[in-house]
Amino acid sequence: MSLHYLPAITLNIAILVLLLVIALKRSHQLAFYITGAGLFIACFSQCSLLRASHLSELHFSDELFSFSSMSVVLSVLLLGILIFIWLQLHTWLEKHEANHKEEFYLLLLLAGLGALGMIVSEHFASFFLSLELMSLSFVGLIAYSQSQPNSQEAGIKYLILSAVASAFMLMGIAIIYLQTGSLSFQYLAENLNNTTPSSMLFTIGLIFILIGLLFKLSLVPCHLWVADIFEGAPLPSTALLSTVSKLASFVVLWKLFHLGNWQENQVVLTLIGMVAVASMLIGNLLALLQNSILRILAFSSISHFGYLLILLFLFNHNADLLDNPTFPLEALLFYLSAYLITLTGAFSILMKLEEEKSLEALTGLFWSKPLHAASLSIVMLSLAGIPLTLGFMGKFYLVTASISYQVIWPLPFLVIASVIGLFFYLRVIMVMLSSTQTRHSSPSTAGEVASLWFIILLVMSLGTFPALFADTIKSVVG
Amino acid sequence: MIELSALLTPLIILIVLLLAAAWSTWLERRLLGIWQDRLGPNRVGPFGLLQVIADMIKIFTKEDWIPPFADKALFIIAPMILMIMTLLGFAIIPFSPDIQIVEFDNALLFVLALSSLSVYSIMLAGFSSNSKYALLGAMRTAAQMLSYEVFMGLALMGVVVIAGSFSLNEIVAAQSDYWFILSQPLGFLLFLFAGVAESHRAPFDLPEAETEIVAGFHTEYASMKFGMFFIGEYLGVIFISALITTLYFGGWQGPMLPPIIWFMLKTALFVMFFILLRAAIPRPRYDQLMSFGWSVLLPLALLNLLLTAVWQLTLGF
Amino acid sequence: MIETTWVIILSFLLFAIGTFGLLSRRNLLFVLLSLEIMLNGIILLFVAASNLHGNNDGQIMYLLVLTLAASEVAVGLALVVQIYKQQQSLDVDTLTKLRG
Amino acid sequence: MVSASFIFYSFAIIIVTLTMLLVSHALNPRGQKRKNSYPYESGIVPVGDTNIRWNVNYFLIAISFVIFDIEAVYLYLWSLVVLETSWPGLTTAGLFILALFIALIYEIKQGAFNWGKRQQGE
Amino acid sequence: MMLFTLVILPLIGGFLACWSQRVHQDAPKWIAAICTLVTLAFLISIKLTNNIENLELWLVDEPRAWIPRLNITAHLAMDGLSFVLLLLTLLMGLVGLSSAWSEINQHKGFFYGNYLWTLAGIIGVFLAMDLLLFFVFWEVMLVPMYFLIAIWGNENRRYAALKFFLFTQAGGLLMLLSIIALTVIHYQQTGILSFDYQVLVQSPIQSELAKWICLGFIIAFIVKLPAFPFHTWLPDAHTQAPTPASIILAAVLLKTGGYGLLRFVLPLFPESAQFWAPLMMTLAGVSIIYGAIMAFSQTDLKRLVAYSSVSHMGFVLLGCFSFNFYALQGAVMQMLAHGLSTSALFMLVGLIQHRFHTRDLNHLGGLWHTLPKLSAMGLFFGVASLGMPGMGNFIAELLVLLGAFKQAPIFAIVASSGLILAAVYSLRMIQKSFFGMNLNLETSFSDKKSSDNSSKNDLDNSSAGLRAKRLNDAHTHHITDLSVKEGLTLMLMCLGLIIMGLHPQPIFTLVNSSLMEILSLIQSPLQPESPLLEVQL
Repeated sequence: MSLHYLPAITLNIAILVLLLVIALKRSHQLAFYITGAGLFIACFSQCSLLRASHLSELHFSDELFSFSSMSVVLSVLLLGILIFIWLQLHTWLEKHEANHKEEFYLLLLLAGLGALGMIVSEHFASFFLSLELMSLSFVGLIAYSQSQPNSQEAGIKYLILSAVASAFMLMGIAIIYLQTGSLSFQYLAENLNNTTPSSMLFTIGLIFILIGLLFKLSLVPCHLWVADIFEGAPLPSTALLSTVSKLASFVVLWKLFHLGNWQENQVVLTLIGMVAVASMLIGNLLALLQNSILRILAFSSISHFGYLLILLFLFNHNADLLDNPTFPLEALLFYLSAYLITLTGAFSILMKLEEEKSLEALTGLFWSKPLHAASLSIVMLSLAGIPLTLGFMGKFYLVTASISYQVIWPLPFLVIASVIGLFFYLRVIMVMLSSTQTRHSSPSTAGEVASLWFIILLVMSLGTFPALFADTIKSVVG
Repeated sequence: MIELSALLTPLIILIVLLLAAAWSTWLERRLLGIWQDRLGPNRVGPFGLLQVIADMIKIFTKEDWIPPFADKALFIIAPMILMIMTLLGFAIIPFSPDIQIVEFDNALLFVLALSSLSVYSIMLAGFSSNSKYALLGAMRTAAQMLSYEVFMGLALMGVVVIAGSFSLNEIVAAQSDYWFILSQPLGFLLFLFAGVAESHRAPFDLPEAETEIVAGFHTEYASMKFGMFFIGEYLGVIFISALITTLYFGGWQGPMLPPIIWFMLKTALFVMFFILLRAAIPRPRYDQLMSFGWSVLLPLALLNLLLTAVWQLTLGF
Repeated sequence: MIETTWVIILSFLLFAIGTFGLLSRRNLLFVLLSLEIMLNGIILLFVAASNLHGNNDGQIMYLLVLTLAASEVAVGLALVVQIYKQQQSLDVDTLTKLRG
Repeated sequence: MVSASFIFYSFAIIIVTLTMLLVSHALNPRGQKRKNSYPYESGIVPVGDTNIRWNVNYFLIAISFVIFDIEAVYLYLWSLVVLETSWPGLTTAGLFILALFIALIYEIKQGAFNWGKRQQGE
Repeated sequence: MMLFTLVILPLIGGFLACWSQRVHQDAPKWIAAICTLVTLAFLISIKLTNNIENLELWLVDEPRAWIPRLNITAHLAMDGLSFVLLLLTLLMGLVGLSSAWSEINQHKGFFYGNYLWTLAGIIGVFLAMDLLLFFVFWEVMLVPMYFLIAIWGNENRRYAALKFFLFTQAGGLLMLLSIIALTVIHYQQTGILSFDYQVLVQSPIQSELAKWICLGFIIAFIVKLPAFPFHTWLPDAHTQAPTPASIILAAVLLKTGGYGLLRFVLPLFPESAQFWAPLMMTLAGVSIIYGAIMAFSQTDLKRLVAYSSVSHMGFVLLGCFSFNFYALQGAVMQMLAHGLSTSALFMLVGLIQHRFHTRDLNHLGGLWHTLPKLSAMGLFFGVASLGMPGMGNFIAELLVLLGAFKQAPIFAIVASSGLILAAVYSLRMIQKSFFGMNLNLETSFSDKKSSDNSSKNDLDNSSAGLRAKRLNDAHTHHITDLSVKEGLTLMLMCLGLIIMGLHPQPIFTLVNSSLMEILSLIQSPLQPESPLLEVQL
């Protein structure tokens, strides 16, 4: 047992206490505070880990889990996102859910725990367990709303999707297990490097796992229904789904890719390449046609993860022009955190707006709620990758990494996709600009204003002065 | 070459079981009669012993009515499943050191699996009958059996913890010093409850009690197909009794008398206990039955398991 | 005993049947059933592989997958009941409120 | 494991049950005289379909069963190896059981096994 | 910090302007004006305290670490070229303000905020010496510009704004890729990781990729310029933008493209630039002719001016890729002169539109009678833009043609035919709008009135009182001529053009050293014999 397990233990305790409290005495306030306490303690313990010890001492692994400075940072990011969403949750639930508000926190914590586990998993068993913990909690989160009829439909769709994904992943795991007789990542990494090029069966196993992960990341051939789920689910669930779940899944994808000799596996590489290109283009093209801001975000997230897939090509690629072997990792971390921070911001802004689903509901927002509109615009620009925002720095890192590793071919697609992306990001802004009628709007509370300013400042300041952030990431990775 | 005894033993066991099941109907009626201060069947043969034969002839010659509205195949298969599952269960029971059909390492899991499978029989009977009483009865029975199965398994685990094995033979062997009823009184009680509910005997016979919903899942059954449900139920009672004997009362172990006699005696005692239960205890309400199971028996079963483990660990070292 | 190859083939077959059912069936309950069949195929493969390699990892995975199957069905059935209450149908094609 | 006697026994069971059915079928008087093509409903002409809505509690029971039974499976395994895993194993299992307890309390308090109060269904 | 102040002043001014609307409706425009003036004063004071045109080439702010991870610095520097363009920016900023003064009535705070931010971005572009910093400014100036067009523009503003943004953004992304590729290859060759212009310029990269990297830069810049195949955003953007934004767009924003070509493409890729030169010169020729022809066929005044810009900026492109001193001087001169003349024309069109609510040439005519002062100004700038000797435009075009002739005579000949076409469209414009019959001004008004209702523009003043007033104006022909402020502004611009035309020497002195530097980096075979020679003009 080491200090590394503290966050997970904290979350576990919080979950049990919360469950008990809900059973004995239903109180929204109480549930809110217990969740907050759990998340904060987990986050602080994780941060103190980062602070206290030397970075290289963070590495620790046992049979099922392995911790590194990278995983610690990712966990902090994850917990940060959870905390940020949690902060907005109380108001939102008060406004939108008539009864049974408390279980939402429970599911949130469970999903968080699952994601946390995925980030540090080092064994197919632990990975699978955490994944399912997360996915099943998400089904609950998505189907949560009873007032909203579409929510159940979205829930069942997500359930089937995630079940299919897990089935495929499991099949892949089983095939690999059949081939190698081990479920440990470490074992795979060690034994695949020095054996002959992987066999047919092994490749099939990898492809099965990939398909499963692609479902989780909703990348292109597996992207159906994603937008439906985004639209039907309650907003905080959508926010969690698109941040927490994707973060964890991508980390696993990266981890798997990092191990073994996938890089030499031409079939897998081709597959990923095709998926990356298709995701970039199709994600953004489909987003063009959407009329709901949530669907736009859903499809744009497809293409963002398409961009991220490019980075997978850089690992183990020898032609590094910058003599900096960890740079792709830095870029990955930077892009991932930039995107997730921005997206969390976007969702929390949407959570503050009453009519959030359709694009028309945002008409004239600039004049009725200037701060909301301004922050939403900045977030959109960040997603589009306009300079001085966090999103741009992410994209800059990504492009730099891929150019320095001479992986040029995806870049034209990236440019095309980005330009297509501009269309709909700007469309959101334009809708907010149109109609000068000043609608009556309820005054914002101080907390709301504060969090909006926080989003603006975070996105802008990290985008304008990324030095500190970049150095942190470098020290973590290097 | 297969030994003759390997074929003979099962055959004898099967015949004995069927006869025992048949005569336990007689036993029940006689005993109930005695406890209710009346005679019970006493006309056919000495003490009415041949009443069973008469009943059998009657049931065989009844109209073999398959309702036209029923799902025919399932309707016929359902009672077969019950019979087969219950009879299969006896395959793993060690009647005596040398009379046993098969020795499984995971015999207890086999028992649990069979009892789960027999739920199918009831569900299929209810569904295929296409009658409201039957369906209601089937739903109730299924819910009841499923519920009680959870803590039946958990209650059994107390024994497993002490014996360290799923094998019934080893469990019996482990009772050479003392019977597990002594170390597992709570587990025994739980298992008894669960057993009664599993074999849906009174007082837990609500799904098929005449005063509740006619005859439950076999409302539409007649002739031998009804007879199979009927015999299946008695077989179930004998099976649970045999299990209790094996798990908590030392199985075939006993002084002086040959093991098989000890086993039969103990089992017969529990069969009679079951009959006594029917005579003595009133039925609870269905919702009471269910919530009693989930909110009392399940926690108790978990607790029992935990306590047994603590007990075993403190004694084990 | 039965050769492992046959078990493996059977498990692949089960998986394929499940996948096919998933794609072709329109009733939600059958979709869930197909998923279970897929999972059963996987379970079989794990156990077979575990037997082949002589370690217990596969059997542990078997338990975990079993748990997954159970919880999936639990959640799925709850949703199916809800949806049936709403729509009086379990046809996947009627789940079209969220389209476009 | 699977001995010859077990296989023989299984076959014998099946044959016995089949025989019972066949014999009763052979001795069947086959009377088609009554108007017996309706399900039995205590002498009242049946109304409506059997495909009625079920009380949601049945589903809750089914779901609870699935969940608790699977969790019980973990305990089955543990109970086999209590001595081997010793106190750490006991602690873990204790925590597991604690979690189960809390979940059970939650479920009970939610009224999952509370059949009486619901009016709709059945 | 001097140069940083130049950027930061309008930036802060923008926030102040945004905020100040809460205090008073008119506060934003005063803040904007004061802010621009202060910045201008600061710029001039920098100029006076640091003698730029003297030997010292660069007035540099020490590079500050910005993203040390990749050795990206916040490095600003100013030389003569930058100074001239900055001067133009701020002066035109003032001109734009004067035209915004009464035209913008809605969301004033946000308008002036965006206006100042655009200026800040442009100033940054002209000062940035770090490639990434340059890129950041390059992109950042677009966002407020986008808002300016999308919120305060005319009827079709959204479409225009989007088109503008997408074109320039696509070009920008290509440039970003090129910048990174350039740095990476530079690192590979020299072992120095730097985004700094002055580092990169010392060792041009030798790589097969250089050509394509160069092309990335070129495309980004000629989209902004705009040259022929990428020009389509310009007419829309200019037409739909509010007049102040049009002025900024035409006078300054387009120049960033030319500046980029001069500053980055030529010195960083001497060989690749040579490689692409024929293509570019072809594009320049096509732009000149095509722009002119399109301008001739327009009836919308703003569109006409916009297309004339395409034609004029073609000269800049031609000049840049002629690789000799005359041509470069001409290109710079053309940028300045075009900035003045075109923005003046836009302002005039804006004034006309403000008075008659139409920009359609067919609905105008005989303005000379009603608005003599305005028409006179129109005549002057029209003539200036066709390249009448004595104005800055003439000198610029002459120099470009001179330089281009040395390099590639055919292109020079083709381009000079553009001059003739320029005369044709300018004169047509002058004739159709200012002279001729005062044809049914009244009917055009009622037409306009009805169409005004149908194609309702949110941002037009459509309150009942104002509409009544406007109708009243129309009936009594009570249309005021240029106000004193407007007249003064236009007069000053006239003066500027004339000075440029008659005495261009100070400007040349300012930019010569920079151009020499650029040329020496290209090491063109066509070295100028002596810089003093040309100055005889």
